[in-house]
Amino acid sequence: MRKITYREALKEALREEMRRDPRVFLLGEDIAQFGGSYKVTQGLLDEFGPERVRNTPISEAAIVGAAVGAALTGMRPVAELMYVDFSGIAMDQIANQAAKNRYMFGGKAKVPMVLRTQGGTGRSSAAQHAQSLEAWFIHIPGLKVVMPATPYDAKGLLKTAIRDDNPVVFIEHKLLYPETGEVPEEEYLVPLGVADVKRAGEDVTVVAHSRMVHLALRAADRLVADGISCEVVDPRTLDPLDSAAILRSVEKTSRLVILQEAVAQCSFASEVAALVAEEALDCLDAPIRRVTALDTPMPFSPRLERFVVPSEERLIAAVREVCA
Amino acid sequence: MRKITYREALKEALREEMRRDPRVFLLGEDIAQFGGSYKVTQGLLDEFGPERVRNTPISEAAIVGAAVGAALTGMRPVAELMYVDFSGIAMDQIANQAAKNRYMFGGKAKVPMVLRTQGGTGRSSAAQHAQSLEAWFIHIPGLKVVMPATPYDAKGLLKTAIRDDNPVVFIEHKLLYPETGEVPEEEYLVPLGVADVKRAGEDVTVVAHSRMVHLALRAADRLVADGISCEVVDPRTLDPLDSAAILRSVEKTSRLVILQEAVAQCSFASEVAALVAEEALDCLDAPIRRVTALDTPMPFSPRLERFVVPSEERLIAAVREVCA
Amino acid sequence: MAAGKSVPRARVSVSRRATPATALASPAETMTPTREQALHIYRTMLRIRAFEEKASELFLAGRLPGFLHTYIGQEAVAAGVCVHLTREDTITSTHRGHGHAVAKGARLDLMMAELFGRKTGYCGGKGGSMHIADLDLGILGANGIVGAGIPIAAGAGLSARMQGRATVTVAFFGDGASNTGAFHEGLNLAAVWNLPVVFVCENNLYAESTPREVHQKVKDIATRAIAYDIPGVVVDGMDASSVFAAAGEGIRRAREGGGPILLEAKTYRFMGHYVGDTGAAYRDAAEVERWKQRDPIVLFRRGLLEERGFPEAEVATIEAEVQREIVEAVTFAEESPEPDLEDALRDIFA
Amino acid sequence: MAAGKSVPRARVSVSRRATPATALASPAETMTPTREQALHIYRTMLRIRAFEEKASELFLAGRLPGFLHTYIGQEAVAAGVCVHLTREDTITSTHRGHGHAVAKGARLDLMMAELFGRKTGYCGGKGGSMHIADLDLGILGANGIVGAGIPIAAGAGLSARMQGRATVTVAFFGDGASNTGAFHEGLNLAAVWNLPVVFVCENNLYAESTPREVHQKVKDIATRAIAYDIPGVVVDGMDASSVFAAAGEGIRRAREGGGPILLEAKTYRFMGHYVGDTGAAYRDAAEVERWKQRDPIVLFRRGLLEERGFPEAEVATIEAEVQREIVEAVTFAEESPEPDLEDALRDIFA
Ligand SMILES: Cc1ncc(C[n+]2csc(CCOP(=O)(O)OP(=O)(O)O)c2C)c(N)n1
Ligand SMILES: Cc1ncc(C[n+]2csc(CCOP(=O)(O)OP(=O)(O)O)c2C)c(N)n1
Ligand SMILES: [Mg+2]
Ligand SMILES: [Mg+2]
Repeated sequence: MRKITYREALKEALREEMRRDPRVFLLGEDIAQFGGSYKVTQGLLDEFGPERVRNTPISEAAIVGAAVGAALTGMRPVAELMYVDFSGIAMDQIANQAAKNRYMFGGKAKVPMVLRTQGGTGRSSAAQHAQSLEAWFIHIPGLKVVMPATPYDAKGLLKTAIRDDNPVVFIEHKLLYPETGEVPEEEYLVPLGVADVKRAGEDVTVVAHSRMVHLALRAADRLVADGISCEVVDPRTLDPLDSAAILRSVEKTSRLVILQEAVAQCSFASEVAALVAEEALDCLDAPIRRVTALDTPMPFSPRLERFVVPSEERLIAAVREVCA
Repeated sequence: MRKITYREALKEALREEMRRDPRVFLLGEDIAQFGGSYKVTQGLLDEFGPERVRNTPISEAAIVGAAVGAALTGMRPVAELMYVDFSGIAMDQIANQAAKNRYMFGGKAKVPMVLRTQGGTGRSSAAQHAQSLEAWFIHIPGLKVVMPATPYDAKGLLKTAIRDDNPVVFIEHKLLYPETGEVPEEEYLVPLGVADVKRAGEDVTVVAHSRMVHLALRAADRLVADGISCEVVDPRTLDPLDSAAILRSVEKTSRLVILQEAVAQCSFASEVAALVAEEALDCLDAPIRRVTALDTPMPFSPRLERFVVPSEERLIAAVREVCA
Repeated sequence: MAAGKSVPRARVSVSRRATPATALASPAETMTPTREQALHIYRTMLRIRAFEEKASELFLAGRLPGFLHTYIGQEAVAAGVCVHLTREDTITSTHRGHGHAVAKGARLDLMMAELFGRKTGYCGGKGGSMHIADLDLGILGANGIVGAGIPIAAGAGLSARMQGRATVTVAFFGDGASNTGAFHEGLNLAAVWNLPVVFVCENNLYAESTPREVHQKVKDIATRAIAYDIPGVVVDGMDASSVFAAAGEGIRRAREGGGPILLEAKTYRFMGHYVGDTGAAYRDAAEVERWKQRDPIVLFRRGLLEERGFPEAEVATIEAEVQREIVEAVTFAEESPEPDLEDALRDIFA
Repeated sequence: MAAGKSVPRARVSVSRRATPATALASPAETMTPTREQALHIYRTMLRIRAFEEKASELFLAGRLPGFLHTYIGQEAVAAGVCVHLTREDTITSTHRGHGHAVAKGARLDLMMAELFGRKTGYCGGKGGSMHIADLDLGILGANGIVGAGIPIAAGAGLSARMQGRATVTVAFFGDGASNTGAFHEGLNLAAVWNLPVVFVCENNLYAESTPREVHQKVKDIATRAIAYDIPGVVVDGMDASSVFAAAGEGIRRAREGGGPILLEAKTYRFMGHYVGDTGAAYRDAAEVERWKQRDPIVLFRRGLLEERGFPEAEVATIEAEVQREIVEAVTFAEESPEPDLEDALRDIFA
């Protein structure tokens, strides 16, 4: 199968959905002629013109608010926040408007919008440009949250997100854009709410999403030498969460390590740990382990950033510990 | 000992700290002659004047931003957000500025400010005025998060928060303001990061905070009839969390139920569950249970609100289940 | 070496009339409500007033949950603006939203049922006073967050543009809301994209307890239009005819592609910020009295009878009809069932 | 029935000179930099330029982590403003903050070490280019969030007022930042509280790739001052002397209790948005060339020599000193240790 980058895969998803449905349009900062900070939208202006690829002022609250208003009235906006770190500015529109309008209005409204953004570490972007804030969105009922790890998932999930009739927060990873992977030529969709077992294994379940999936897969390779067989479960959609897939895996392996780039407290990793402690405690042969960023803002220095962010070594140590 | 209301206790804390330290001042919407939406600041304008009890425009980002700027330059602001639900507007200033300035600046700054706000359900305030968003703040390194349940704790913790050299998010509960409790005449402080066992027990640990402490205590009374002895642990400070106190209790009781008004996903309850699943899994004789709001925006109808919010009945059922 | 030059007057886009005269039909044609429009405005104002008075009474009697912000005193604004709107046009509203909904055509029975938290209410009892919406009528929702409707209105205007509809969106909001970041971002976006949005600022001189001069220095909020290079217009918000004329110009202009305007209506809420607040802590009784002398309903009724010569009987019929409608609305609400518990779990996702 | 009246010019607070002439000493006294001030401005501009050129070179050579936004082309603004500030005065800055820090007195070696992520850097390697701060020098921090420094500046101004200090705060930000909610809320708050804050908008015509006319309609950002009823002033940001004069008036006015102003400096960044961006995707080479013809350093140097008759040697000495300082700064940075791993866990809480 052909291989394309995560960036290309995302762009294909946007392009195909824009061709398919004239209601789909893009808005965000520097997404038009500049093609976006990470160049995902490059070239789309040429094909779709400035009405459907709209550069905005630096007004994150208005970007999301306008998307909500457009979604309520028959359009299907894909809004971009350049960094997930900027969502603090738009959080009211995301959490109080997009997420709640349908419910507050007794089901009489739909808010079919996607909020594309990117997060994560690895480029020495420091504390305000390298966060992993998915927990904020997962915590709000009414939002779906998607974080793809591969080009295949990125394309298939983004297409599904655009067709979904609800607000979907779609968080890409800044280090993944140049990564390549197999993506079919023909059209496909990846459903929301369905996890993917990225590697089957017997001894321990590693739940990881976004960039951490790759780290988990590399660690799993190395752990073979220890005689440890890791199952890597990528939820892909963090909300709705495919709890069944996680529980199924833990029932098989009896051991759980959760790996994420976000800090631990009140995070997705906490949620998965809680889920398993509620639903499958009896299956566990060892304490659950969370391997997360250390509990600090993200430092600038590459040396410190590497120290704070989960590493293969830390994951391997945790896996060895639960398998001991 | 004399009994005063939670509201009075908070006001005493503000008054005493403003008398003690001229750098302490208040800013927020309608806090001056109007005394605040829940009347906590009523009367303070008379004593301290408009320079220290400052009514602001409806500008939540600027309220918090101005507090950050004042804190960086030698003042000790106590800013008020009328509802925690409005923090989405100020989230950048809270999470990217207040929380991170010290760290980003290599320890050369201090941001001694308190962000007072209130949350919770019980008044049919609907989806945008009844949230419990503590998880958002706990998730951000650099913030402390306090949620008092009693007048005693409210006063002692608020005084400590004001003297703390860091940003503290102090979340009151809208239903607790008229509740009374014992509060000494003489000055006292309650330290941050120290849980309080609100009721000692043997069979099951119930971790609850804010209004839910009272619900847990009532349920514990009723559960005596079942022969179940509940230990109710109130962390009071959710960040930094007194993990040791929780673990100590679970080691004793071997059973854990976590009760909160917030929804479950990526919440404080998830965090406590994860903590115990990591640190004390071997002690557990039963699965952990989270008793939380149902996974919906908060409905307006009192009947539906009561249904969505945790009830004594739901807590009792969960306790019985883990003790079965 | 010269000091920085002040922004010269010539380069400042001073607020101007909503419409360059040439872009529209003659003012005479648009400025005066037709007979039908006048009666509609009057009925709308009465419906709002009656609804709010009844709701307040019910609330004070402990019959309604939550809290209520009434629109009493401001009726001329919603009525004078919305009479220009078609069903397809859209509005965004506020915590003080009953008047906007009524003026945009909402049914009083469904609104009342919502205030009671009943299953038959506009939101099935899940929204309450602050979240009444009817997408079919273009009511994109009241809003509990001050200012939040403003960017949403821009988005609705964008939809209209992109879908090639000649509809307009009206964003209602208060003087207090004009200090929110959402106001600034929303107006700027609508301006640069030349969207068909009419921003109606109801300046009732207070944001909760805070007098306007404490929360902003600018005398007329309409001057803030200059910051976006769009027209800013001030109108007497107690006079439905003035509102009618100014809003008519602005809406027509927006509909024809002329872009957004900021219309400031000087008005006053006769009651407290919410039902239960007397307002005595921050407003002077004499001030309230002065404004009540200009009750928009009384003024407009006088105009109908004295200036336009409507027969008293015609006006009285409307009044009676509205009274009946209110009684029926309350009965409907009271007789409606509570929502089912499972309703709480519905409508989170489409 | 009259249509809504446009906001009459008379009631609009049109932007005006920063200072009512009476409130200040004679313009002559304040408007021209003294000899010492002129040399300071020149040295500051050179230090900024040299720092940025060296940093860009290092970055392109792969020696610096993260990303960099350089201030090249805009030096006259920071230099012309900050020469009026005492050590106790404070500033807030932006992602493009090196120039502001240098102008407020930051040490180049500590800045360079921070860009390298070293332990000796201003933030111990934890902040990097976008977060340089020195509280002792009143530098309240660069900021990765566009617009976020603006309300923080209001808070710093409030401190000064409440502590009875006669200090001022300068908030630097760009044209793009003037569309953020934080701008609106921050300026409004400073205006209603009459705070000693000078808001300096560096209008370099672009927000990243977005030309100013795409992100706002207003021609002069200074006109937005009208929305807060404070003075708005436009100045030639390529001419340090003009900046000096206008900023001097505004700062003095603020210091004396006259309240905030909005000072817009028309300027240009000579390089891309960040080091690595050529700008070619959105800027025309001819436009860039035209602005480079007005290089603020060249212009000011010419003024020093030709108009004010400074000896060439004096100017050249400064240039040599700055070159030396840069070399030393790089050496310092390169020789500095990396932070210790445990440093990552420090400084979260005081
Ligand atoms: C963002 C936000 N801040 C504060 C509030 C609390 N609040 C509700 S109404 C109100 C005053 C609004 O004033 P204005 O915009 O003038 O509208 P009015 O009530 O006068 O109609 C405030 C502060 C809120 N709901 N949302
Ligand atoms: C709130 C926010 N939105 C977007 C960005 C990404 N960003 C960084 S700089 C910039 C452009 C800023 O433009 P302007 O304010 O004119 O400053 P300039 O770069 O021209 O100095 C943008 C969009 C950001 N850092 N913060
Ligand atoms: Mg008002
Ligand atoms: Mg710019």
